[in-house]
Amino acid sequence: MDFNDTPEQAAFRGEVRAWLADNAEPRRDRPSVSRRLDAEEGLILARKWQNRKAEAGYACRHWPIEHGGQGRPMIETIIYDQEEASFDVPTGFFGIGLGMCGPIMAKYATGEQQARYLPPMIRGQEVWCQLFSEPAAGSDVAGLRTRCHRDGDDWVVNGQKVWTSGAHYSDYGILVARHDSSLPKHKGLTFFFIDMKSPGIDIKPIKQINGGSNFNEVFFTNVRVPDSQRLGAIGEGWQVAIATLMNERLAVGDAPPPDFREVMKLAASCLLDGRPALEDSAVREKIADWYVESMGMKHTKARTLTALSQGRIPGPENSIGKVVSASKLQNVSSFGADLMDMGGVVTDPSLMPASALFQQSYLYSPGLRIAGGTDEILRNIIAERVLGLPGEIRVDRDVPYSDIPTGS
Amino acid sequence: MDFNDTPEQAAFRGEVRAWLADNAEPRRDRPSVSRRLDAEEGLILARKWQNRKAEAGYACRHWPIEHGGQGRPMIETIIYDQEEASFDVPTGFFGIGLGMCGPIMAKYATGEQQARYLPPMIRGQEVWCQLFSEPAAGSDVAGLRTRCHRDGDDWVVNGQKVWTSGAHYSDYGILVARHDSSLPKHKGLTFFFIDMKSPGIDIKPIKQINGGSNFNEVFFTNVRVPDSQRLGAIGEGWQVAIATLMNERLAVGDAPPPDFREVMKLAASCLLDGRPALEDSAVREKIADWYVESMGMKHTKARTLTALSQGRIPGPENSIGKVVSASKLQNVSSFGADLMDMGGVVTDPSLMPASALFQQSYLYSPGLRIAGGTDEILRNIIAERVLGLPGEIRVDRDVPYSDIPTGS
Amino acid sequence: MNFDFSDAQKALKQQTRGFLRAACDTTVPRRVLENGDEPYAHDLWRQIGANESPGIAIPEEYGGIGFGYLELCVVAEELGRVIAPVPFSSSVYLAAEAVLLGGSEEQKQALLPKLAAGEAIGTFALSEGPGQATEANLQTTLKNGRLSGTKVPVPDGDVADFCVVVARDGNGASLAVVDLGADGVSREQVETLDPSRSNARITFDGAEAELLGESGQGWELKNRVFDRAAVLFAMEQLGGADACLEMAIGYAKGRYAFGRPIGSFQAIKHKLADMYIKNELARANCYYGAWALSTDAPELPVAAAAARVAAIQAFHFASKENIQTHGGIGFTWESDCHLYYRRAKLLALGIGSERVWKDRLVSGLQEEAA
Amino acid sequence: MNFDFSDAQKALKQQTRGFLRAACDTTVPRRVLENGDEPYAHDLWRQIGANESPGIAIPEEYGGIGFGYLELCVVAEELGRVIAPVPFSSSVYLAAEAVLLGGSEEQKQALLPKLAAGEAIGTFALSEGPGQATEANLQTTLKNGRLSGTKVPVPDGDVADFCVVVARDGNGASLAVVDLGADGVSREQVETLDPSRSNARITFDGAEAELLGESGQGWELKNRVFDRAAVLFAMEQLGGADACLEMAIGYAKGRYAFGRPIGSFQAIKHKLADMYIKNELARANCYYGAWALSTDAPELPVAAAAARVAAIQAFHFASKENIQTHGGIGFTWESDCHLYYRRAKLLALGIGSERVWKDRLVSGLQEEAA
Repeated sequence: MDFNDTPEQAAFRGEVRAWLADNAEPRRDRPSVSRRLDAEEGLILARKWQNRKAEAGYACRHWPIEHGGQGRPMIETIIYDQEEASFDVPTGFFGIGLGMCGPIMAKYATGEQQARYLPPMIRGQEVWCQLFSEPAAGSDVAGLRTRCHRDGDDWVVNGQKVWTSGAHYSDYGILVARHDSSLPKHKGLTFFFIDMKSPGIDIKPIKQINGGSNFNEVFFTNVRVPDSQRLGAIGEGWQVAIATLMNERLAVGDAPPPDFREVMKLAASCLLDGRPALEDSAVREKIADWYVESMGMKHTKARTLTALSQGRIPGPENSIGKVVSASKLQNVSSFGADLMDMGGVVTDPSLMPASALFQQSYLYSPGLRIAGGTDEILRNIIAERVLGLPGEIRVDRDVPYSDIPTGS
Repeated sequence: MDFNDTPEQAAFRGEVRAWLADNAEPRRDRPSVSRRLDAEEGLILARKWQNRKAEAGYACRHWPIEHGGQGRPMIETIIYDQEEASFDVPTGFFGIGLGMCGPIMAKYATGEQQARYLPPMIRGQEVWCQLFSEPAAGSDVAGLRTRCHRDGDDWVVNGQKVWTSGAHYSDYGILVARHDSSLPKHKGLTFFFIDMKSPGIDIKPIKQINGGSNFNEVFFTNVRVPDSQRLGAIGEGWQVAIATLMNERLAVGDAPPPDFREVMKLAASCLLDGRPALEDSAVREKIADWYVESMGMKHTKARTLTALSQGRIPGPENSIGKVVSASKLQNVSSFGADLMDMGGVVTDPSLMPASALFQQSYLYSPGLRIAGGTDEILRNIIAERVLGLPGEIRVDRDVPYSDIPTGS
Repeated sequence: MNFDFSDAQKALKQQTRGFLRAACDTTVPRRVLENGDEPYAHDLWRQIGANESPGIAIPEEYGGIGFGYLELCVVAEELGRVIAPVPFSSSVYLAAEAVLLGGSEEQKQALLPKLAAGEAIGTFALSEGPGQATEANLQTTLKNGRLSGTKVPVPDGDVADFCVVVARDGNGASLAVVDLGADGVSREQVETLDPSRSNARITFDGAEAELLGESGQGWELKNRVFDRAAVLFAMEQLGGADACLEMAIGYAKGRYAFGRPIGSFQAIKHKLADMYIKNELARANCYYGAWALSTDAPELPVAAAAARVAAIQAFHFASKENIQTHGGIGFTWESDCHLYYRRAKLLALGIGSERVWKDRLVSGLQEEAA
Repeated sequence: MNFDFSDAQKALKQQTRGFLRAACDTTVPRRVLENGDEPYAHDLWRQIGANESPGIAIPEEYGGIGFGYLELCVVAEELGRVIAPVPFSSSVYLAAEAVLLGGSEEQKQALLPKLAAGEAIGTFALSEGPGQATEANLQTTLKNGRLSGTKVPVPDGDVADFCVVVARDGNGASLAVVDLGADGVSREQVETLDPSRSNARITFDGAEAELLGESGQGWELKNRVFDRAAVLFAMEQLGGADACLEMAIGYAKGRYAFGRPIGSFQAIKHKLADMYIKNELARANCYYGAWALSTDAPELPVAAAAARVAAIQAFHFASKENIQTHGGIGFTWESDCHLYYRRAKLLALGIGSERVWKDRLVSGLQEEAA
């Protein structure tokens, strides 16, 4: 057990560090470049940075050479990402494409399609999004209603998707739709990739409870998709979607701050009953709880990385990450605001500790407990897939989709 | 809104107080008489006390005169109980009889049977128990396996019950058994009262995790019960059982100490980091939480009593009592032991604060979260019966009992 | 034993609920939330004034209708249920109570009738920024009848006519009344988690102010005002928590996933059962607090703290788990879930955080035991 | 990055697990629990000694096999999984570590070989009754090589051959080694929540004792011993928590209610998912603690505290919710659930409660930040 690189890994890390030092600014104690810029400017810079990385051979280094990668072990991609995290570089637009769409294209698209689409994806030239969730199909993804029917060499898509991040700036998307409502719900689905500039696609941003708009609704009206852009067989859409969601779960990042560190900083500068809040035992107990959770997740990730770096398949332990971090973020945020007592409601950054980070995340954190699988769905997954407990009684299997109760 | 008695209630309370002062010892700061005596001696004294109460007209005062009561409003029984609680009198043997069996006899038995059985029950001359739970039918009471079949004027019972408190000193019991396994589970049950001295009844105490034995297993081998002791129609057993369980839920008493009071006392006498633990903010927050829960339940009960004293039917608010108090007891116990730090594991009463009450209840409290409805079942009941949420998907309805999966 | 509201109080509750259901559906707080130029719902506030609700517990001799505090509790619960975007709490629970408890006869005569009629808005200023305000760390000073310092956030401070300010003078902490239109007062709206209730940053630069109560007794007086306000805040929180539970139940019954209503899944069922449990614990503590408030019982400090703590916990839990029950929809601006989530935090911190009230609760228990 | 045990360590784990599965099923702790005359499982302890497990991390020069602490962690986890009723933790995590850290060469030579072989049992005495022991409130004194005072509970104090005692002398707190068979020592078993591990009350009445480490440095030395022991206790707790999860899963799959396995109900599913989550968080913190212990890293105090806190929480939760998952059966003496519930509390308090370790954790973070 050690935390050191192998000599080869150490050499690679050194190389990466040097390249980053030459090409990027170190992170400083101020909002990151992605937070300083609006989305449009951010995207321009992020494309440039992604392209520079790709040219230097650091983007998706573990992808095969024919897909635009370097065919190197996964651990080198991870080492690159670890090092990049210390630099203030514009990111955040390509995660879904590289984390979910790319791998699914690599598995299901033709060689020709892979050669056409994957390299521009790696270089940030084309942005991808994912079109699964629907207003009536959130946790129950397979309950989706968006229809598609065959018309000559094309499919025609009608319906609505929701919670699509980046739809408005995406070039392509992956989509799952229902081709036959008379089949059981999991069997009537077919999977495509789709040109987001196709006629009949209408995109509307969703305003979130914190006022931001990270997601969109996407409406499809007679949108034509060539059959050649089908991924997997007709009726195999659920299997493809599930493979994609598995990639999503691996790709889920850390929750953003605040965490125990920010609480410590706040508590050191805040008085409770005339003493620094950091001396207060109730505050200390909370900090300890969050430290244990935070480090628990960090070291769990280290176990996963160890497996990856040894070429083994990681265990199921990573599945706990989001369910722990999302609630933690909400609790930390609420606690931070409480520590500021009556003043804790103010959101003006110029008046508040940590530029009102706790207040912002109080409003943002509820979304993290829902997006990418609710707390409840994730606990189901842990119980069924990791612990092997029996599934729920299902009333929506083995009956035609059109016969499943919907309450409306 | 006031906490005063009506003049009539005040007069009655005064009368009760005077009678108790003449007939009983006030409670003192030592283990109660029930705790000082073994079960056998306790029962003898409890019978005497119950009889004395009954003769003075204070036992089950709200029962009809023909059943041995006084036909007075419920509130007088409650006032009596409130006042009795300040005295150290031997109790604890008649709760199930008077709380569950009596009301069900009053509803379903013949007038003759009521005249025969209810007055001795009130006077503590005959003790009753309840025979519902089975090894394979705990939360799922209706899943019970104990069989009965008709033989002439009798029924013959075979099977096993479990968690029967007081079976070994009971004279009679109420019993639900399955008369027809080919009917759906809720429809094949029939309800009886039964002489516990009948041949073929075998009683074995259950040793609990805390070493005590408050419950029994009861085995039935060809036990004969006259059909005249059937309560309700053949096949109506589930409805009778449900009516009984409703009475049980009203009868559920408060959790025993320790509560916030005992934690405060302990914290006042205990040091943490060199200061009295009661000055420690983490300790104070816990005390406040438990105070709020404790008073919340007390005042909720006051709402129920108000309804009863006005002759109204109480709302569903009482359903929260056990689910809150059982977990609280477990948490308080664990916390109390923790406050004693390394010394907190010792159970020798002579060495420990509060005579090791926290340690005893650490071992006892898990049972409270299970007996009389688990936390999980109680939350189901609140969700379905109080909040009106839809029931679980059921696979055990409308099929013959014998076809229901049992896993064995 | 009669631990319930009277029939007349229940009738008032029904009447208030009916009025507010019509006059203040969620489009009203949403309008104020979304519209920076409307710091509170003027039309609603006018109607509440016309109903004489602000004066419900103010004695008749000061222009109120002198019903009592149980009636005020009833109104508070209903205002909380609809998260009414009006300066009721500042004006009635804080300013009027401070004047009633600490004011001279002259001050009462001058200020209470206007508050009772809803013609003037009063408020109360303690906080001086992020962090717990204590008697020791007060920066705002009162010298020779002049107030200097900055208070933030002051609820409704941008729209109030006058403010009771906690300040330090030669004798310790004192309360002072200041006309917010006077010279030496500058104020600006400050953004908070819940823009459906406006808050201000007020700077006093030698503004003329008048002592309320005795000099040096301000902290104790503030505590008494806050004890009383705590019960009323708790009633509002209870109403809000009940509204969240109701929303969550409605959604859980109507939303289907996997071919069944999501309310048939135990994860949702037990979540809502937990909400119900917390709400009932809060209700019981709130009613007891209401009794203690209405009778000015010696139990008030502990009862108020218990009501406040239980209500903070209930509304916090209900508002966040209501979003969770709604899933993605609950995270959208269009859904009403966030209106309650915001209000829950605003009310939770308004007169001091859960932590402060827990401490006050245990201190009260210690005094009772001593 | 290699945050995993080596193949050899994994093999040791499998081998230890296999051995303990055969030698220590739950009838063994149950036997000790039920039998007051058998303070620990002699046969099992003999076999563990024969396997040289007590000496696994003791250097060869002192009679151990000198593998290292990762290997000891592996053994600890497996002993915890089977809640082994033997004095391993007292003898190995506490006594041996104290001698290794604080002992003179002579003391090491005298004591360690016997501990390594399992021929002698050592223990460590800090607690003097209910309540937190601090340097300031120690009552046991060491004067002129004579020990006086009462220690309770002392784990395995009734069967140990010698004991390291924290006592006060002229220079503050010091550690002293005392032969428990010597004059002036009286001891008796004391009942605890977990009779499958025996504890004693020991009274020293001028018993002859020898300083271990420097006079006045005892508290600091005790802290260092406890930091190291914390990781090993945590590994035992992790093993116990995993065993509870496994029991609960097994029961939830096999027990039917309402015509379905109870494990198909979300209330049970989510309970067990929460158990798994806590266990994984504990595992990650424990492994990190193991690394810090094995490398004597400067991170040890914080890493050990984090492992200890996470493991206390995991075992506590798993042991109590395992009972709950079992329902009525879980509350019976015959069920094994209570063996774990008892052990969870014993280990949780053994070297100081969660609270004490949380405080140490945050103090460590403050030092790191300073």
